Amino acid sequence: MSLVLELLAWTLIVLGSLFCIVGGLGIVRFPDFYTRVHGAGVTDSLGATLVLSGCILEAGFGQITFKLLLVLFALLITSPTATHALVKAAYAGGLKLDIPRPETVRDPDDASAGPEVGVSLRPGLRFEDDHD
Amino acid sequence: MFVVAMVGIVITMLLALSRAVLGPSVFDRLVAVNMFGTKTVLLIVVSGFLVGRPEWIDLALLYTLVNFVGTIAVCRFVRFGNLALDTIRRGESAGGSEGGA
Amino acid sequence: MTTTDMERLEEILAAVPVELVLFVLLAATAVVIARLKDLFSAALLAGIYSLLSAGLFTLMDAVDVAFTEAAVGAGVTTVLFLGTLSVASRQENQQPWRLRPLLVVLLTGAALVYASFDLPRYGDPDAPIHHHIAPEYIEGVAKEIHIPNVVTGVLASYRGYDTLGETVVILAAAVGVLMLLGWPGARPASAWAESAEEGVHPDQIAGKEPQRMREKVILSSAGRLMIPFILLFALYVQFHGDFGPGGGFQAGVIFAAGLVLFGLLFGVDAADRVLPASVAECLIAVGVLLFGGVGVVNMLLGGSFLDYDTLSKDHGQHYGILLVEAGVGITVAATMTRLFYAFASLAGARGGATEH
Amino acid sequence: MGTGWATEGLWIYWAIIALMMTGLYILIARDNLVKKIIGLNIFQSSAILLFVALGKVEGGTAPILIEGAPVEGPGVPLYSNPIPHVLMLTAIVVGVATTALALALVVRIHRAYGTAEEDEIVAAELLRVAEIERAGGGS
Repeated sequence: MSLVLELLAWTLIVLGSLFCIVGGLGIVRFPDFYTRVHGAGVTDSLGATLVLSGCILEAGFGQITFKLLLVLFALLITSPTATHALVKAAYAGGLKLDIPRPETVRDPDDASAGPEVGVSLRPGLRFEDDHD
Repeated sequence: MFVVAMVGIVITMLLALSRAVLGPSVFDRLVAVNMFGTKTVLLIVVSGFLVGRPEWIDLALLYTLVNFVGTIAVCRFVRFGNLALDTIRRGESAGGSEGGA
Repeated sequence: MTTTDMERLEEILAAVPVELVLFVLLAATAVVIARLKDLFSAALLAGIYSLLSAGLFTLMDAVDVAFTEAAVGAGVTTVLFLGTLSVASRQENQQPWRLRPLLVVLLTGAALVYASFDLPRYGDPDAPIHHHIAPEYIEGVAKEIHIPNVVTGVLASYRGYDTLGETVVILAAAVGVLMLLGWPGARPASAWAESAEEGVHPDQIAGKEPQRMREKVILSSAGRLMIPFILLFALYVQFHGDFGPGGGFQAGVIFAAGLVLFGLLFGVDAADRVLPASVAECLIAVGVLLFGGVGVVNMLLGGSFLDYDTLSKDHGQHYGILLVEAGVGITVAATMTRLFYAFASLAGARGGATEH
Repeated sequence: MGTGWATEGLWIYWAIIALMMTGLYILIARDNLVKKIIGLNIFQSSAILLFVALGKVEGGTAPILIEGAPVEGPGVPLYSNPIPHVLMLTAIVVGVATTALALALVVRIHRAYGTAEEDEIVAAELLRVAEIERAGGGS
């Protein structure tokens, strides 16, 4: 039984750290703010939850588990809220979605568009009503 | 296993920090700072287990809470340019959109 | 080599590279802060700097210090800087490259590195600092004060005079800030009323229905959930400080962080109704008085100043530390809250432009 | 030993000195007063780091007595030195209070001069003195 728990804790913690790194890569590699938020979201919710769950399994039943659950609870409320507030602030602050440059991304299916036309994302994503 | 988690977390911190340094917009930095806070929480939890004194998870809890307060303050500042009023002054943009460095 | 030795070796091997990595991150952050022209971003990175150094404190076994740094660095300090930036310019001026400061810094650094060769090696158990009073304190806290947290014991009992002095310094700093920013001008409610008329909501410029901060559903619900949690946690830290990391200083800052969050989400005027600025001002002094009062009571009971053993035969130290920490907590919480009011209301008082 | 490299564990002080000097550089080289205060904060926290690093005992643990462990004689757990922790803990909170005081001064300076850049303040002050001298005619 304890071996199973140990293995499970191992898996969760390693998986969690993996998700952290993946999200970290995301925040560095994604092209613009709104996509980077996605990477940050992965580490903040999935990565952190998995690592903390692994620690909970490792700690066994007791005060530490209770505190870890509190941390988990607080994290699960605060970090999505913070991300939400950030994106709202960025949207309201007039941060534009950075459309990929024509020379870097091309639509492979749309040959008729010619070499200079890039992929246009959904027009709804682009907003012009900022006050700047 | 906690060493593995530690390494993973530190690498993530490195990545988040590089985004906070690179920017380019204030919001990119903000997301990185927020993420950095969460990673610090994990680092403290894991290092508590690593040195065999997991009692100080209080510290991780504190981080979670204070990080939230800081992020809300910054979001409010970005939106309104101040901390007390729900208005910005006429002729100014609250603007967090200009980049740094 | 026994198993415990092996384990200990593993711990050290595991801990040292992390410290190095954190130091590299710290240095990178510091250099970037030095280079940034945008002060807002610099303040954000200063938050990261604080988080990193708190992580280092934890690795260096200074849990109580990390606790304080965490409570202070990411929350209150950021808020103070943001309050200042709401009136001062957010951009730093371009300035020419200067050689002299760099030379001064390099010379000082070289001198310090030279001096560092005389320091005991990092973690050396034979360093003189570990053999003078520290063992007596650790043993004494266990035998005379009977609480597990040595830091709290030393802070509140053995070095009680020192701590009283620090509390008075906080009081003095608070008085100084209030005198500089002006008592009536720094009142949140009046600032709100004055500038609400001349200001304009960002949504109105964009031609939308203005939405106030407190009307943002997700934020205010999360806030409603978290604020009681933060305040409760502050009380836990206050009263659990004898047994684990924590104490009056940390608890005070956390309590203030809860009120700051309330003020940020529901308006400083609302926070001012919860804890009026005038009450906070009184509480700053009340905390110091409580601390000093315990000392005076000790003297009246026939002991010397801050000699808690006079309070009760068996639990004197417990009662004394409890009261003294409560005093510290009250002063710190009230000071931080009042400072938040003063700095957050700066934007409202801005209408007055310059004084000259 | 883990700390055996880099001149037997002195690197940590050098790292702290590097941080300290970065803070000092910001403090003396930059004109903007808010930036100076940020530099001062960096300087302060590196000083705190130095103290805490001096208090660390290798293989020791945080100075919170472990339940059930003996407090004297053989078998006492090795604790890190609590004294630097006590001193630095209060220094941090006092540091915030003094940061607030410094920022309040910056706010007042900004109100008086309309700027928080040192060179501009000095220029404005020189101009003011010159005007007074011209108006007063040498009195």
